Amino acid sequence: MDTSIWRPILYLIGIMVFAGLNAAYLGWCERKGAGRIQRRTGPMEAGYEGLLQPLADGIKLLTKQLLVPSGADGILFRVAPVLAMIPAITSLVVIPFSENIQARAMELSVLLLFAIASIAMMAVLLGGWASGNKYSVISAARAVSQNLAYEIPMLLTVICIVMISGSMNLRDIAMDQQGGFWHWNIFRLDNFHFLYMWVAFIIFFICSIAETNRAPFDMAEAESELVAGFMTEYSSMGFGLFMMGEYLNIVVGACLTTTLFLGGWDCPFGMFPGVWWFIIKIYILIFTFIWIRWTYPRTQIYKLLNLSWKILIPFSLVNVLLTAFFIKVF
Amino acid sequence: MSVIESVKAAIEKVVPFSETVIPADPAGEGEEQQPDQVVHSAGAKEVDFAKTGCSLDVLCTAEQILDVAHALDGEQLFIESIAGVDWPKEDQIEVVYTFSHFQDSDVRVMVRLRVPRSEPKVPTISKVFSGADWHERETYDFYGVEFTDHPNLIRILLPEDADFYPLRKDYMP
Amino acid sequence: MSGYWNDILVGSKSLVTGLMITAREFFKPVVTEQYPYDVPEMTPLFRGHVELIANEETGAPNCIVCMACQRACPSDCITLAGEKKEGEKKKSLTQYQLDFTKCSLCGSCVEACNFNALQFSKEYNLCSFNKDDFIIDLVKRLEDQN
Amino acid sequence: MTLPVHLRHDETFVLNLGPQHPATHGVLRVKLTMDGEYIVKAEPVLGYIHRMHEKLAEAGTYPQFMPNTARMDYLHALAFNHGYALAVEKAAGIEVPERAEYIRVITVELNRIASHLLWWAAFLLDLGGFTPLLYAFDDREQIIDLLERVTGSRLTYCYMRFGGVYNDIDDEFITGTRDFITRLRSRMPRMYHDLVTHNIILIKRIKDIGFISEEQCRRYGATGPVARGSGINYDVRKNEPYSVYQEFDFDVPVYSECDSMARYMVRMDEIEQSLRIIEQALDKLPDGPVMAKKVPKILKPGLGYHYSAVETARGSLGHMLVCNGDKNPYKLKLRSPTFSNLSLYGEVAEGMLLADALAFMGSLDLVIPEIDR
Repeated sequence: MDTSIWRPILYLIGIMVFAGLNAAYLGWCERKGAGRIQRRTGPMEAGYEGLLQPLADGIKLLTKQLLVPSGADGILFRVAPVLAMIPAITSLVVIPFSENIQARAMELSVLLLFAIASIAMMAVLLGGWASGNKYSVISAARAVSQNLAYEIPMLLTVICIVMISGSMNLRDIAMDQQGGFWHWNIFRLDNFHFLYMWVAFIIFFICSIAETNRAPFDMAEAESELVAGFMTEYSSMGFGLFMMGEYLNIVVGACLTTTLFLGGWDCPFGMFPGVWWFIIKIYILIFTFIWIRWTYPRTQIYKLLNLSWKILIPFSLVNVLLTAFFIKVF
Repeated sequence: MSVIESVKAAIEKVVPFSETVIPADPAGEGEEQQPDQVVHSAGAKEVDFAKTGCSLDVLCTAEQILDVAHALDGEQLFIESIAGVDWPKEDQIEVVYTFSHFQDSDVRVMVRLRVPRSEPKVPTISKVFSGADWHERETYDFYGVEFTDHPNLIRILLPEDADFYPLRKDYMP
Repeated sequence: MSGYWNDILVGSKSLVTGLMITAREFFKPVVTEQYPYDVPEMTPLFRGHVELIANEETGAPNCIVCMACQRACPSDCITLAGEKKEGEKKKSLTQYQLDFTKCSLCGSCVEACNFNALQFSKEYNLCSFNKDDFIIDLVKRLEDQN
Repeated sequence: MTLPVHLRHDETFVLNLGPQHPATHGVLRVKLTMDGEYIVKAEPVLGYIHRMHEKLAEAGTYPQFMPNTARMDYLHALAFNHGYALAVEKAAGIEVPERAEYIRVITVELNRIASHLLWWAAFLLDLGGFTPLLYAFDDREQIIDLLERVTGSRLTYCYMRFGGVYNDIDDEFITGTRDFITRLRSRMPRMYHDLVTHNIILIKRIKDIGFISEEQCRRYGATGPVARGSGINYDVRKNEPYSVYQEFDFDVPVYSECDSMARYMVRMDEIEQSLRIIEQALDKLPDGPVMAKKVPKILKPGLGYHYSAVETARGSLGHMLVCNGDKNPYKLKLRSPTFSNLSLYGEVAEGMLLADALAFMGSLDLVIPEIDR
C-alpha cells in the first residue's frame, strides 16, 4: 500500500487530537493555575481535582442556543468563531515536533505561519464588528491597531533568526540549534549571538502574548472595560470556539517560540533529543503565559501601542543590525 | 483674622446679625415649637458648635441666597449639602444649605431659607458651587423645590416619570 | 531620555518582582474552605434568625406576650398572639410568627425583651424556592426542638 | 456595506456604561457620549437602588432607623452606625462611657481597613488584575471574622447603640486584633506594594490620570481620600474631633499630585494609620461599662437642628437631624460623601479615554447604595 497517502492523514488526525486536547485542558490548567496562585483550589467538583470540568463545560456550551442579535450581521457573526479556530489548527501543520514528527515540511514555513496567524486577528475584528454592539466595535478597532503594532517587532525578531539560520524552514531552524543549550538561538555561543538574542527572545515573547490577546495585553477582551469586547454577544459554541481558539493560539505561540529560540526538540545537555523535550518546553512557556496573566493588571491601549512603537520596535531594529554585524564580522 | 470672623464679616454684608427673633407663627401652635429654635425670621446668629454642630446659623430670604453663596465662596468654604425640610403647619418648605471649611476646624455655616409650599422657587447656586447642582436636583426630587436658572433640573434619584415629592409630609405611598 | 531607560529598567524589575511574588504564593497551601465539606463554626454571638427560649423546668416558652419585640421591630416581621389561661398569672404564648423575608437581623427584638424569651439561633444555611418557608412559626419550632 | 445604525448619523455615539457593567461596582449608569474611544461628555445617572432611607427614618422611631444605616455604605457600615449614633446622642445629650468610645473607634477603624482593602481589590479588578483581589480578601476575611466575633454579623452591622455599643469585646478579640495588626504590617510591603504599587503597568495606568484640582474639590464638596489626594488636609477626625479621636496620635496622609495615583497612595497610607490608631486604642482601652446607664427607652431629643459629621472611608458623612420633640425624627438628612465625590465625575472625565475614565472611576471609590440611599 502506498504509505504516502496515509502519512498526512495520520498526522492530521494526530494534530486534531493534540489541538482538541489542548483546547479543552488548557482551560482546566489555567483555572487550576490561577487557583493555586490565588491560594484557592480551582475546579474540584467534576471528577478528581475537577479533571472532567472541560467535558462538563463542553456539554454545557453545546446544549445552549447560539443567539444572533437582531442588529448583527448574521453571516459574519457565525463565521468569526470558526475563523478563530482554523488558523490555529492550520499553523500546527508546519510545526516540527521532532525530527520526524512534522505533518508537512515546507521551505517557507515561517512565512506561512505568520500569514496564517494574521487571520486569527481577523476573527476578532469580524466577530466584534458583526455583533453590532458598541463595546464589540470598540474592541474590534483596538484589536486591529494592537495587531498592527505587534506584528512588526515580532517579524523583525524573526528576521534575526532567519539571518542566523539562513533558512525559513522551521525544521532547518530547529536542526540548526541541535546539540545542547549553547546552540539554542537564545544562548547561541557562536558569533556571540547570546549577547543580544535574549532581548530578541523577550521581545518575541511579549509580542506573542499581545498577538494571542492575553492579559496584560487583552485589550480586545478587557472584561472590566468592554465587558468582554468581541465576545460580548456570543453564546454557546460561538463563545466556546473563541475560547478554544485563544488557547490554541497560545499553543502555537509556545511552539513557535520553542522552535525559533529554544532549540525545538533538543535536550539542554545535548543528549537524547526527542519530542518530549519539545512538549516540556511548550508547557513551561504556556505556564508562563498563565502565570503572567494572573500577576499583572491590564495595560491601556495607548500605553500598549507606546510600548510597541517606542520600545519594542527600536530594540528589534537594533537587534537586526547587531545580528547582521555579528554575522558579517565573526 | 480667623476664618470664622471673616466669614461672619462677609455674611454681615448680606444678612444682618440679629439676636432678637420675631416669633413668626402663622399656624398658632407656639406651645409645641419653641420659636427660638424652630422658627425665626431672617437674620444670622452664632450658635454653639458643640451642641448643634454648626457655628453660624443664617436665616435668609430666597433672594439673598445667591449673595450669601458668593460671600461664602469668597471665604473658600465648600458645599457640604443641601436639604429640604417640610413645614406643613406653616405652609412652608425650608431649604437648608450647609457649608464647611477645609482647613479651619469648627467652621460650619448653616444657611436656611423658607419658601411658600404652593410655589417653592429658589434661585440656583450651582453657578457658584458646581456641586450644588446634584444637591439641588435631589431637593427638587424629594420636595419639589424649583431652583430657577438651574441648567438641568430633572429627577435624579427617583425615576424620570415620577409625579410626586416623597419627602413632603403629606405624601403617603 | 533618562526617563525612558529608567522606565525600562525599573519597570522590568518591578515586573519580575511581581512574578516572583505570585510564584511564591503558588506553592503555599490554600486558604479557602470547601464549603459543604468543611463547615465553618459560628461565633457565639452569631445572629441567625431569632428563636424562643424555653423555660428550663416546664419547657414552655418564657414569653409573656408583652409585645415589646413587635413594637421594636423596624420592619414589622413579628406577629404574636397569646391568651390568658385559667389559673395562671401570666399570659401564655399561642402564636409567634417571624417573617424572615423582611428581617434584617438587627437584634432590636432581642434587646427589647425583658423576660429572657428571645435569642438568636445559629442557623445560617437556610434556603428555599418557596417564600412561605421563611415565615417561621417559632412556637412550633420550639416544640420540635423539645 | 453600510455602517451600523448607531454610527451612521453622527461622528459621536452614545455608550451606556451600566447599569449592569463590571466596572461600576453596582448599579450606576454613566451615559457617555463618545468620539471613538474618547469621552466627549459623561453624565452619571443615579437612582437605580434608591430606597428612600430618609423617609424610612421619619416613619420609625430613632432606634428603629439604626439597622438601615448599615445598608447604605455596606463597606464601612460601622462608620454609618457611628455617625447616626453620634448625631442622636448629640441631640439627646446622652453621655457615652469611655470604654464604649474606645470600642467604637477600634471597630470603626478595623472596618475602615476592610473597606480600603476591598476598594484596593476592586480597583485592581477594574484595571484587570484579578489576583490582588484574592490576596486582599484573604486579609479582609480576618477583619470580618474579628468583627463577627463582637458584632454578630459580617457585613451589615448593627452594633452601635445610643449610649454605647451592643456588646463588650473579649480577650480573644483583643489578641486576634493584635495578631492581625502584625500580620497586615508584614504583608503590606510585599503583597501590596511590591506586587501592585510599584508595578510599572499600574503606575502607567493611573499616574496623571483623573486630575482633580483643589478648587474643583471645594466647588463640588469632595471630601475624604479624594480631597486628600488633591492636597487638601481635611479629615473630620482631625478637624472636628469626635468620639475619642483626639487622644490618638495619627497622621492624615496628604498627596498633592491630584491624580489617581495620589488617591491610591492616600488610601494605602490610611490603612497604616488606622493600624496605628487601633494599636493605641487597644493599649489605652479602659475598663468599665459599654452602655450608658440612663438611656431612656423612648428617645425624645431636644428641638432644633443638629449637624454631626464623621469620617467614613470615603469622606465626610453628615447627619442633619431636625427634631421636633417627637419620638421619631422630623427630618434626617444624610450627606453621603460619595454623592459629592461622584458629582465631579462628569467634569473630570471629559476628554478622557474610556479605559482611563474607568480607572478614574475606580479611584473615586464608589459605593452605589450610599449614593442612592
